[in-house]
Amino acid sequence: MAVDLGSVIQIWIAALFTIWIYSIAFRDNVFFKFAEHTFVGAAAGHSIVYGVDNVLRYGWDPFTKGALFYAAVFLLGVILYTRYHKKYFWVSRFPLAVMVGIGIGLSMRATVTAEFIAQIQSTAAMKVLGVDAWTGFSNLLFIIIVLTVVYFFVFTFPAMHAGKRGIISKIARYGMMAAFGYSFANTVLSRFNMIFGRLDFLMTSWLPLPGAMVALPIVLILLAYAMIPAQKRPWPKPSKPS
Amino acid sequence: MGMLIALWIFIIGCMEMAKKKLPSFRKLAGLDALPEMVGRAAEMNRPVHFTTGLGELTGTVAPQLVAGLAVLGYVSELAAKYGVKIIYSVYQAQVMPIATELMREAYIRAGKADAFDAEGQIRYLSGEQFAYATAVQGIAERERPAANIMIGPFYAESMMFSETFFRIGSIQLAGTARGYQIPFFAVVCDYLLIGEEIYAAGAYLSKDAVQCGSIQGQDLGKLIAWILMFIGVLATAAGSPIIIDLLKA
Amino acid sequence: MSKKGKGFWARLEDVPREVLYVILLIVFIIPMLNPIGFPVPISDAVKKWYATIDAMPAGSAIMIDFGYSGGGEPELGPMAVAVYHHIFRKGGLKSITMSTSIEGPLLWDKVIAEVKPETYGAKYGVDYIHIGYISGTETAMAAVGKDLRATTNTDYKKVSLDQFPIMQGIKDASSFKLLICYTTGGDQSEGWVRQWYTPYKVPYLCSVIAMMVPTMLPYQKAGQIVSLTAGAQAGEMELLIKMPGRGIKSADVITLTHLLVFAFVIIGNIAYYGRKASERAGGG
Amino acid sequence: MSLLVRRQIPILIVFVSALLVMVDYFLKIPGTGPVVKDLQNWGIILTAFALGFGAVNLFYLHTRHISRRTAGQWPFSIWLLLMIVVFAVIGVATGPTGPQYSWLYNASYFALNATVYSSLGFYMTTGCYRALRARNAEAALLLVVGAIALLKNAPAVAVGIPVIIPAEAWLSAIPTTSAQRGIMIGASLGAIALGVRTMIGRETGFLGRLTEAERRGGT
Repeated sequence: MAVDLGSVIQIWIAALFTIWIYSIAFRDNVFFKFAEHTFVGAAAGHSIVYGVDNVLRYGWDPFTKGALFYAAVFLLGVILYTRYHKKYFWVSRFPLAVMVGIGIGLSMRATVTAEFIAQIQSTAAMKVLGVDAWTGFSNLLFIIIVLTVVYFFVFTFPAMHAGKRGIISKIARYGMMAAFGYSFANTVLSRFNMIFGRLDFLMTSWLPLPGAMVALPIVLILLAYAMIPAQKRPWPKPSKPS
Repeated sequence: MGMLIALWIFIIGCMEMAKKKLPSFRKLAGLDALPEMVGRAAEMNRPVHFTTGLGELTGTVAPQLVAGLAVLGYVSELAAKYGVKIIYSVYQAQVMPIATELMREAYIRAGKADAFDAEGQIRYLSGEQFAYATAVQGIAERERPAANIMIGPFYAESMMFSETFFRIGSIQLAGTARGYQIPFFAVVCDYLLIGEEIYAAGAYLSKDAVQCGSIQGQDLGKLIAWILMFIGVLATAAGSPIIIDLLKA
Repeated sequence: MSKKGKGFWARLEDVPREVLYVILLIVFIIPMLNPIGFPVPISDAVKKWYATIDAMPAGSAIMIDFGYSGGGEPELGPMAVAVYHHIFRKGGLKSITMSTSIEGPLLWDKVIAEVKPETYGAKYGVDYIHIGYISGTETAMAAVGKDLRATTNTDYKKVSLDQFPIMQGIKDASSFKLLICYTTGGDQSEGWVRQWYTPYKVPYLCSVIAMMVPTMLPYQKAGQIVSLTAGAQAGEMELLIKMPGRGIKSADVITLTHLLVFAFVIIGNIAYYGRKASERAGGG
Repeated sequence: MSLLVRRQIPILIVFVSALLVMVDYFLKIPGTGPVVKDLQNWGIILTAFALGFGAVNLFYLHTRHISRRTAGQWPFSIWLLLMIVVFAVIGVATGPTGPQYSWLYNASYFALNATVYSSLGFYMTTGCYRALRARNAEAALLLVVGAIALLKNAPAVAVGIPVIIPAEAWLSAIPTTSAQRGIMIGASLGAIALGVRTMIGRETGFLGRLTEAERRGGT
């Protein structure tokens, strides 16, 4: 397989980072810390790059094409950063207020329709009669769980949960536990797929490269050494409280 | 839109009413467990660990953070009373001053003002998710808290925390309104505050009129939803789409 | 029970995690070295997704959101590749891509490199295009839905959209006959329901990482999503389009590792009850 | 005066912009359309500006580590800041889709991000082994549902034991969807209430730190 040098280096770096990050599952160590700091720095750098790009695309472009009032939004954008100033941090509240206002407006207008009314409608439309027995039972159970869960989250009318009525919350909890069990299993699937993705990368992209098979045991031995508590290893001596 | 206006009126109305008289709350099982958890830590002579997850006070998850802080105040008072050390792991620098005040007041209320050691008890663990996560795991391994309480907006670190504290044998109470993370808490933790229960817990413990009233307003909204669904199902069974049509308008 | 037996259950319960991790890694690696070729059943959600795209009339425009981050690539990448194969093979469809995730454009490049649209005769700017990452998540969706050209005038490489025939007649959400979103974030998957389905009723196909599926189910049940799939079902899509790829390759691994975890759950519980029983026997 | 400018006006801005966005949606009043369109674009641009916050916070935190020579941390802090600079410079210079930048991205950030999130799979495995216990009826139910879903997610098992497929479909369609819907209805009210509180200035978290005057005024 002919791969250019740039790709080879890229694969090596990515492979080392992959192994180093996985080491945290066993024990904290200096290689993990290095990879972690690279990750955080890269993420922040990445967001700057796209921040600049977006400001240029969505702000600068229309501005240079004549939408001069976009100058105002640049000003607002810049004063966002006054939040780091000891005295004038309150100035940043104006642009923040615009962002928060738009965000809230968008979320409220749609939440009430998509997550409140549409869900009530869809529940109300469920048929218990006039369908086969199994569907009827399933739908009935569905309705019971929705109703009990909504009931469960009523907090301020304690009488609704007193005495025998406690059974309603009990049913709700059973319903939710079933849902959580299902979610948990699906998360296992997601995470395992991700692990597969990384291992597949190591095995099909990295290991076939010349030298990788030799490097692998060395990397692992170094990692294992780094996991030994600093007090117990001969070198380097602990200069720092862990 | 009518629905939105109706909800608006309920929420504001209840907030106004709550200023005069706080609504009463139903029992929250997780909160009742707190004295027992802190008591167990006292018996074992080990600390209690508390953390409120990620997020900023300026973001949409701020109410979750506030709820976590309300519980922190309550647990600190319990810990002060029982003479247990409570460690609070902080992700947000902006929360530090608030938490310090909150815990100091709790210690004063318990009559143990001298026992409070802000530097040693409130640990700022960087504003980076995984650095914070590893540091919390480090605290778990080294100081072996007898109890671990996590309330607030949690993200991917939820599983790391609950698993690590489970391994060292801590008794755990966890709650978050971030739906994706509740299952991990449900699987591992001993006590669970599900979703909005944390808001109720926060409002209930802080006795803040705005929060309590807002929750009562939401409760009225839930009752409306409940009644609409109930009647709707009956109507559908009887062959009438009245509720469904009503909601289309 | 004897003292030794008690110790056994307790020890079984407390197997060091390193042991569990090593077993897990071994079970991952063995089928990767020796593929077994387990069968894969195709679920209804994937069939419905396939049928929805298949039924699109020629000339329809599709909005595709590459809204996932690198972490979701192993799941959603193969799904996006398989769906693109389907779209390009069917032909006559205009797929316009945007990203609500900051990594979207780079991940899209990866996917396109894998799909190789040119093998289907599809051309950039004629049959498909990427109009870039747009910040603001729900704000971005709402803005593009309201007026695409007022939001952005260039593609992801800053080339003016006027030069691309594909953009002719594309104004706002109503210009699209279908919406597809691949994402790792709830803000995206739910945001599209709120900002595009609810106001404009654009049929919505959504593929998320498996852990998000339960939270999204109510939307599908209420008809707000036509078909909801997990990226992990990419293998099924590959079978439907008869182009086995990365998705199907993981099927063996996923099967075996899941069986392992299932076994872990069983063993853990046996150990738990074993310990309890022996404690009771010892104590009473 | 100062409270008015520093506090009331931002709250008023929130109220007005939120109201505009909502009114435009529900009542198609002529004239609001273009205004809201620009407003939404402004939102996008401001979010783009805000993308730099993370980096600024990190600079703040890590320069402190460096100047204080925090043990075991400061060399990493230097490296972290270097990474920010390298990414930002190359990315801005070549553009976010330029070949050099995408090389850098694929070598580091992409690999790291994917690996960090996948590493949670390890914690889940031990969680399954140690914590997923049938301790009581609720936990047992969670376990049984979880186990069925686990088996269904193993494709070959589902082929071998076909009954798993309808069983899992039922579990997903009935108990999971219904419980999630109940939670969703409650949570949507929470989001609306948060909106109401913010719009009328009762939820002022977004204001950030308080000014001296506000602190004295007792908010």
